[in-house]
Amino acid sequence: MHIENNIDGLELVYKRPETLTDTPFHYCPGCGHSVAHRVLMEVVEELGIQDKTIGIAPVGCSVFAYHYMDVDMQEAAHGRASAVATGVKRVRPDKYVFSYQGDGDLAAIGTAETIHTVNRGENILMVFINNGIYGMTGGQMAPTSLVGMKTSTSPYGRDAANVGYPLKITELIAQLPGAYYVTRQSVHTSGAVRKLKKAIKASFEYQKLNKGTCFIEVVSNCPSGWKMTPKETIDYIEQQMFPMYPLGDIKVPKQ
Amino acid sequence: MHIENNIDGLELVYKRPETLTDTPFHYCPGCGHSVAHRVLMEVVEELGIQDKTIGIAPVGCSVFAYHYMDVDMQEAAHGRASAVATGVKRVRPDKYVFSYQGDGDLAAIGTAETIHTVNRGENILMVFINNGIYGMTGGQMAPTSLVGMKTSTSPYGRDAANVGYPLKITELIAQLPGAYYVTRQSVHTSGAVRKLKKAIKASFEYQKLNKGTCFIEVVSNCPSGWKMTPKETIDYIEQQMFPMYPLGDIKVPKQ
Amino acid sequence: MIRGTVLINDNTCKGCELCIVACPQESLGLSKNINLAGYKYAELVQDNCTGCINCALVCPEAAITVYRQPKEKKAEKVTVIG
Amino acid sequence: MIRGTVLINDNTCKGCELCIVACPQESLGLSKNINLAGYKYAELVQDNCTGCINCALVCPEAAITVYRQPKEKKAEKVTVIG
Amino acid sequence: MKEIKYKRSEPRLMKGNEALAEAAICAGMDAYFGYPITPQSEILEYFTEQIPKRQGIVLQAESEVASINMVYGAAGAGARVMTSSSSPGISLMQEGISYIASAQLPCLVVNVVRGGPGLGTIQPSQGDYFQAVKGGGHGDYKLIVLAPATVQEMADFVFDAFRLAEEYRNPAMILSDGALGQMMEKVELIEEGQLPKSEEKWTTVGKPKTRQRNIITSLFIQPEKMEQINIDLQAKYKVIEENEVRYELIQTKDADIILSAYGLSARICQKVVELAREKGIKVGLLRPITLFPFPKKAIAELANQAEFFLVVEMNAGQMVEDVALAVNGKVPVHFKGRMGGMIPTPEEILAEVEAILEKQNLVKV
Amino acid sequence: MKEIKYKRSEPRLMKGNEALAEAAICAGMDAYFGYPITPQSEILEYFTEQIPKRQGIVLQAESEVASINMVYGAAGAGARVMTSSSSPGISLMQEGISYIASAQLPCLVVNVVRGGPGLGTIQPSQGDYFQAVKGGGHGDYKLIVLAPATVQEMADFVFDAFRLAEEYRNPAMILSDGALGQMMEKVELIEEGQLPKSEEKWTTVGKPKTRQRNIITSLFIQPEKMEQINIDLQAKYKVIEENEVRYELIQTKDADIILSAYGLSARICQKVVELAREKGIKVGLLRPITLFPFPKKAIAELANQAEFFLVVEMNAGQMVEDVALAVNGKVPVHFKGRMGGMIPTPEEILAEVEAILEKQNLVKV
Amino acid sequence: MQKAHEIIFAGFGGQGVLSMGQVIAYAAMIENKEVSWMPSYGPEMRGGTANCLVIVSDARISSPIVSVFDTAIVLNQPSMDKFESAVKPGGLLLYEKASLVNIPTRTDIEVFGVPAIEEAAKLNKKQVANMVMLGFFLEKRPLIQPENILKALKKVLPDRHHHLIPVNEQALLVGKQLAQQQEIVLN
Amino acid sequence: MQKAHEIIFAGFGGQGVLSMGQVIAYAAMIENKEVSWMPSYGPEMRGGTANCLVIVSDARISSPIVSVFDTAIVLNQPSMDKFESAVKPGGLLLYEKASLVNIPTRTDIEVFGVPAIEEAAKLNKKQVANMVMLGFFLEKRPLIQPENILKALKKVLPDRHHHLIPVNEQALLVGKQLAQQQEIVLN
Ligand SMILES: Cc1ncc(C[n+]2csc(CCOP(=O)(O)OP(=O)(O)O)c2C)c(N)n1
Ligand SMILES: Cc1ncc(C[n+]2csc(CCOP(=O)(O)OP(=O)(O)O)c2C)c(N)n1
Ligand code: SF4
Ligand code: SF4
Ligand code: SF4
Ligand code: SF4
Ligand code: SF4
Ligand code: SF4
Ligand SMILES: [Mg+2]
Ligand SMILES: [Mg+2]
Repeated sequence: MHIENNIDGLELVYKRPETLTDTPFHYCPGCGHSVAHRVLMEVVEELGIQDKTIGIAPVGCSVFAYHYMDVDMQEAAHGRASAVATGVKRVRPDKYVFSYQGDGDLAAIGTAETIHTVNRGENILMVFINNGIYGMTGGQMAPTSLVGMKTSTSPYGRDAANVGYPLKITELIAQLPGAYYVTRQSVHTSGAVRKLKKAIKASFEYQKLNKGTCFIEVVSNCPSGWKMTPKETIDYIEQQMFPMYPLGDIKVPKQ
Repeated sequence: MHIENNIDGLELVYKRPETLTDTPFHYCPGCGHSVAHRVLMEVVEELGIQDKTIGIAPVGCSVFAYHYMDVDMQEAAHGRASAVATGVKRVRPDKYVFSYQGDGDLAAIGTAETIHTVNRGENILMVFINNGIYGMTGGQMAPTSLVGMKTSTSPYGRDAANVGYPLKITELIAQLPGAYYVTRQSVHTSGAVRKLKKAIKASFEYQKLNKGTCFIEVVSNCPSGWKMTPKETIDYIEQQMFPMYPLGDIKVPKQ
Repeated sequence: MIRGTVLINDNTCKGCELCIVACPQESLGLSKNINLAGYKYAELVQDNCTGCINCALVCPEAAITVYRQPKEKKAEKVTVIG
Repeated sequence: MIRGTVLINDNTCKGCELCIVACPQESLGLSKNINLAGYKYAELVQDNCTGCINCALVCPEAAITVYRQPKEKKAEKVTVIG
Repeated sequence: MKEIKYKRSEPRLMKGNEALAEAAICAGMDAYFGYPITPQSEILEYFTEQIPKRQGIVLQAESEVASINMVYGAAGAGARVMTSSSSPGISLMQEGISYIASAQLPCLVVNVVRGGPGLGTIQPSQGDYFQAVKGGGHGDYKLIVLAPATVQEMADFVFDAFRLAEEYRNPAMILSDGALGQMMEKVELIEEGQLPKSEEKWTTVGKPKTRQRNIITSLFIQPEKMEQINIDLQAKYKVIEENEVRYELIQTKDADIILSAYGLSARICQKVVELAREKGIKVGLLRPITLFPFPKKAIAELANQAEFFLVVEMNAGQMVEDVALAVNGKVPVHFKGRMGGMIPTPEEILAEVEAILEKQNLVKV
Repeated sequence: MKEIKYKRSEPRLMKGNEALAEAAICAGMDAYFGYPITPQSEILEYFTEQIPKRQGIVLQAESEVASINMVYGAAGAGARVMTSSSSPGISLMQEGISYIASAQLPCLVVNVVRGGPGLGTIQPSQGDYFQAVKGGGHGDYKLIVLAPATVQEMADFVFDAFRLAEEYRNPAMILSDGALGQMMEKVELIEEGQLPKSEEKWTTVGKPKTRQRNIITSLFIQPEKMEQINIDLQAKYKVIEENEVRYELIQTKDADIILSAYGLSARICQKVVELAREKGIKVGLLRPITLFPFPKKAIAELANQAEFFLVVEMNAGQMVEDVALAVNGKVPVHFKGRMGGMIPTPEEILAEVEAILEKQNLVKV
Repeated sequence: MQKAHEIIFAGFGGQGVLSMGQVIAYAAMIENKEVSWMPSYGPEMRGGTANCLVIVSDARISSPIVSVFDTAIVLNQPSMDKFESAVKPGGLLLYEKASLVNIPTRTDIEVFGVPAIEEAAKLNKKQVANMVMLGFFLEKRPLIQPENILKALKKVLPDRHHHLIPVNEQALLVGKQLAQQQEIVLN
Repeated sequence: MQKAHEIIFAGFGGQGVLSMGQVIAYAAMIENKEVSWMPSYGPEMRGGTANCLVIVSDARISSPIVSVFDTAIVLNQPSMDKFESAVKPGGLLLYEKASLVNIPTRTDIEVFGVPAIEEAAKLNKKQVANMVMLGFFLEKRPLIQPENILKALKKVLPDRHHHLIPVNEQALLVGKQLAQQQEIVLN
């Protein structure tokens, strides 16, 4: 049975941020992309930097990020978001620049741009959505797909002997001096969302201080690609993804 | 004054390997490339695998490696030698395949191919000649150029704040499960040359056993690019390069 | 117990049920009817919401607005309003 | 002291002097004359070579052949011959 | 181009992409290297599903740049190898394709074209004609380009492409589009084992004492040498132009008006021919099957009989230039195109024909 | 195309690559992103030496792919930005160039062409004409292509390229070659501060409350939308063709024979005109300066007076197709080319002219 | 019957719209008709809707993509919003009754709401709702012989699902019967 | 004097062949002559040899690259091997005497071996050997006024080397004088 709301005497404690447009998300039900979008925009709203923020959208399911995020944005070629962000930041050093990329985009075709952008210590925030699959193109294997994971291009499960082990690119780039703050977060619980938000906020503050590259991996889901219900993806994330991609800070500013 | 040789009663203890052609090297006087070529071919000769070896030449000063190494070879596009090697090895798994690449080739434009070839654990030997500069094109800054190093594209010295710190790609790829044996050697002394030779020999033996990727960085010189005499490069290597690129094994097979 | 409630936009809700899982009070459930997008949507099924905003935080569609009875110590604001 | 000697190909030598630096015996020096490539080339300047092959190992042009007086324990072969 | 009769299997209903992949396996493909992109990911997916149960190598590369360079390596090592992608991915392969053409390596590159430029749309297009036939990469080189118009041809042309590529040591391309890749149609596949392989002497497979080392390269610093390479290439292309031209003529015998179109737009023009003739307008269709070599002679001949040509493409006008070059001013060459993933309807093309007739006051009927 | 009189500095002897780089700084370039490659590395080197002492941004990218995408980002953010490379590197940029053209971003891409295909040679060539004017990338797009023939033009065309790129929101290309890049010649540079910048409304610089957000994209999933994008692009290209054609006519007034060549080969053809006229053969030269837009009208007119055209290129015959399309069969169009880094001599071209005259039994004198 | 018949099948991914189309296409092929099957593809699938267009014809098929259809078989609201207007005048529009919020309003075409999910439930196999729709359609537009539909089913269903052929067959029959007793389904 | 004069300067990188060419080119420009300077570039420089081709002309210069030359000024053996045959009949071939193993053999051209290094040593500046060659050349082929050569030197030498202009001037003079007393340099 359905309960009627009664809000008299109550105060508003949470609402959709103004920095999100009214366009409904095109993502599949339960997709983590839109949570990441929302949290990113909540921070932009809270820091009051909407007019100073430039985002770079990838080629991936989040290719339409600019339909939802109400900030100036550029759509980058597949894998090149961090190069595009470099171009923007170098000519607009006083703006807040972030790239938003999937695992195929950032860790496969974009590997060189990713490594060198971080190695140069570009003063940008890189948001890396790791759902272990190529969502947009229909669930192919990603560099981050887990061993044994069945995808449309690893129908018998990922075979490490043939295609290698999952690429932990976040641990790799954390080694580079140009990386200032590197962390791995997720969006599968409210607690995780709170932590992600803190990480994003910190990153923009570091960017203001020209500290170098901030890199946030978000372990996310892909109900469609994983062929699961959104609820089932929560378990998969916790039991399968986290052992390979443990949450937490990987590199923190040394005081 | 010049001494006349007298070889009666003496036995031959060292000669140029048969696996090198008679073509004189085109390299500048004192260049480490040709030493690396020679040692590689000495191993091929000693293992008797000339008829089973396929080499991939890069775009770089060693672009003409196939003029000197008397084995079947392919010339790869700039940065793609490891992808070409992958193509060869996958269809000729019973052959010995090696790629030979410079730092611009392997660690700049070829970064994605380098990382993913090693991550797949391709059964090849990657020889990485790190001379900290783009030799062939006239001494431009490489990802491996040292901080403060003056090159034709860092005329005031490499400024880490602007272009980042030297990229220690060998340490990066050593983290990948696909990497089986990773070592850093040099060619600036006879002792170093002996060690390099051991490393190459071991790598081919591992390749025979399908162990995965073997990766040998050779800290080398570029008298022309460094604007030094060959003799001076020895000091530069020892005092400047080694602190950044220490010699020795970085990843060894666990027994 | 703190009193709270949620408004759920049943046009944009896609019925992913993540809010239902996230709710410590089990206040939420799925509707019988479908919305224009063809999805069953989330709705309050118990009047015991505490306004903890967990559901809103995990909602992929940003479809949930949360209200809570004021306290002495100011309610944690996840979003600055206005 | 073991006796040895070296043959240096003065056509391909580029006079980089790396062998001269590498020689523990200081047996090597640079010629007065230049070769066809326009380089002064390395040559034996003392008759005290021990055949240690250090020079040959560092020679970028693979221009050096080394001989050494046989010992009981077989000389280390860096290259299998024939 | 020689027509070969192959033994074929039972008719099946298949997607163009899957038919093409299955045909490659039947053609004895040794290796495939590719990267996902809509609307052709089914090719890679089909291989990853089938090859483990059958023969060959399939590897998902980290990018299209890696794919084409893996193809280069495998081709140099003597393998029957292919890759596939769609427009943006093919653009990334241009350097590699130029290398492969210059080093004269046989291989197959499939472009399932989508609407551009840029990221564009994933709907079918013919916007990459210039890139395919004029050389999107640097330098003077040619691909052998085959343009299928049916799922059946998606499959059959794989055989032709491998055969021609190996005969001429030249990369071949199948220039398809998103509709042909995605649609299902009836197809009768050529059965396995009908495309023999010959051991090539130039491949890098390890140098026995008995021969000189083999070198695969496209580098010739001396311009005199590099010019010779180019002269050899141009000579080869001439031979290909003499021997391998393929096209289809539909009701051109008595035609006053010649439509020219390839691939999907040719299917539609075929409908136009019917509709027009119902109206008593004598329209015929010339469908180039090989885009390089291009059917210049056939067009030049038709130029003697036709009142005008109408070239129909799903782009802003690309093949129309090659038709005009072949017609060489004898009669007008008109163009009708749709862009950005749109497909022209038979009706709008017919309307165009009639409009032109109007203008020329040649109204038939 | 409007001729603008600029204030110029003292004559200097400069390399083409350096003159071009210096001109870019004088033109108020905001940023350069590039990767070394012979024969154009001096451009990047010049910037790394000069810019720290003056204004702007210079960054050595990790590859040409990164370079062109950095250019995309900077252009989208409203900067006057350029990159440069040579043939293989330009091939790697084709995807990015297609994106930039589709998103309608102004920028300058310089191609100092070397002999291809493949790694080829580093000697001068014109083998990338097709890639530059037909679109080496995917989809229907056009670059504004300027072809300098002197070091002076290497410098001057930087101004024209930036001006046109910004006026039409379209990427511009300077199509040069290794000889023009490496040689020193006299040059009088346009002084700084003569190319104004206008704040553009469409750039991504941060969204104030007062306007909608700006989006730089080339993605339009609905084919109807993507077709509209293409229609707009084609309309823009038409305007450019009407307003911006540039070419040079040398002794064509009374010419029976028209040579057509651009860049370095045009310099050589100019010599041929002299030699021929010494022999009493009335030869003239049409030198296209803009390769897109191409001087179709001028050629069509000359076709009424000429007995034949001879197109001279340092390739296997590329621009000759555009000349033939413009001549449209009125008179024969012949071709003389050298390839792979070789440069034709005036003597061999003259010999070709005489040979053709022979054949046509039109021997003058 | 007209020369070519164009049918769009549209709904959520999970509802088996693509296989519905494939069954018809396969059956038509068995009858030596010309046939093409064209799916929607790419990101417009995000959010879960999918559709396929089947053209069955006696003559060679020119374009596999058309914008108006003789028949639309619709299994969810978004698809109805998209395709109601795309049915040719005089054409046929079938929809799954329980899956719609807004009933279609066109009067120049035949419109039927089919309780396919309800009927499938009775067969204890919700997945066969699509076959109920198909059966209904084939009764209204007898393009293909029922026996060939069954042959096609065997081709389209992966072997591991062949045990489901009987229930699919039943579902087809149910749909056929519903179509015969129109009053109960007519709006 | 003929309309155009083509000069190739060739030797090792360190020997200042490129600047030799630039001095001539700059001076010619000062005299409002048409001029082009074209260096060798790319990997053929590996091994250290370098050369540049200068064309000085009264008429506009068509190609900056030609294969035969009026004059060749050669500072090492590999360059001699490459360019001896490329001098036009009647042309001029100058070489640095101490830097060659094989003396050129052509008889249809003027050949001079110039002891430039030796003379430069006398001036205690080995680097100016190239200027000795240049002085010798300009005496044999007075293309340019000496004062303009000096103006050009100022342009070509980086400011930090301007203190070397006097010794360069001396070297030019020495070369000039050597050329006047041919017997000592003639072969
Ligand atoms: C050059 C190029 N190659 C391939 C593609 C096709 N493509 C689009 S998105 C994508 C990968 C998407 O996966 P990911 O980056 O993980 O993003 P997700 O959809 O999973 O969020 C691919 C391969 C493309 N658009 N361009
Ligand atoms: C696509 C492409 N970009 C750039 C070049 C030019 N290029 C040739 S070699 C080289 C780098 C050489 O440096 P490195 O790899 O370190 O080799 P080294 O010469 O130092 O041994 C470059 C940039 C090219 N040939 N192709
Ligand atoms: S495909 Fe996966 S990643 Fe893409 S929107 Fe759907 S659920 Fe999200
Ligand atoms: S440039 Fe440097 S790397 Fe290249 S050959 Fe000369 S010394 Fe060796
Ligand atoms: S606010 Fe908290 S208690 Fe209320 S519905 Fe949401 S999750 Fe449940
Ligand atoms: S989380 Fe949001 S979208 Fe999902 S069911 Fe709850 S309200 Fe609906
Ligand atoms: S062999 Fe040893 S001792 Fe003899 S010259 Fe060489 S380095 Fe000196
Ligand atoms: S090391 Fe070799 S090249 Fe160098 S001087 Fe000695 S012999 Fe000559
Ligand atoms: Mg992903
Ligand atoms: Mg290097």
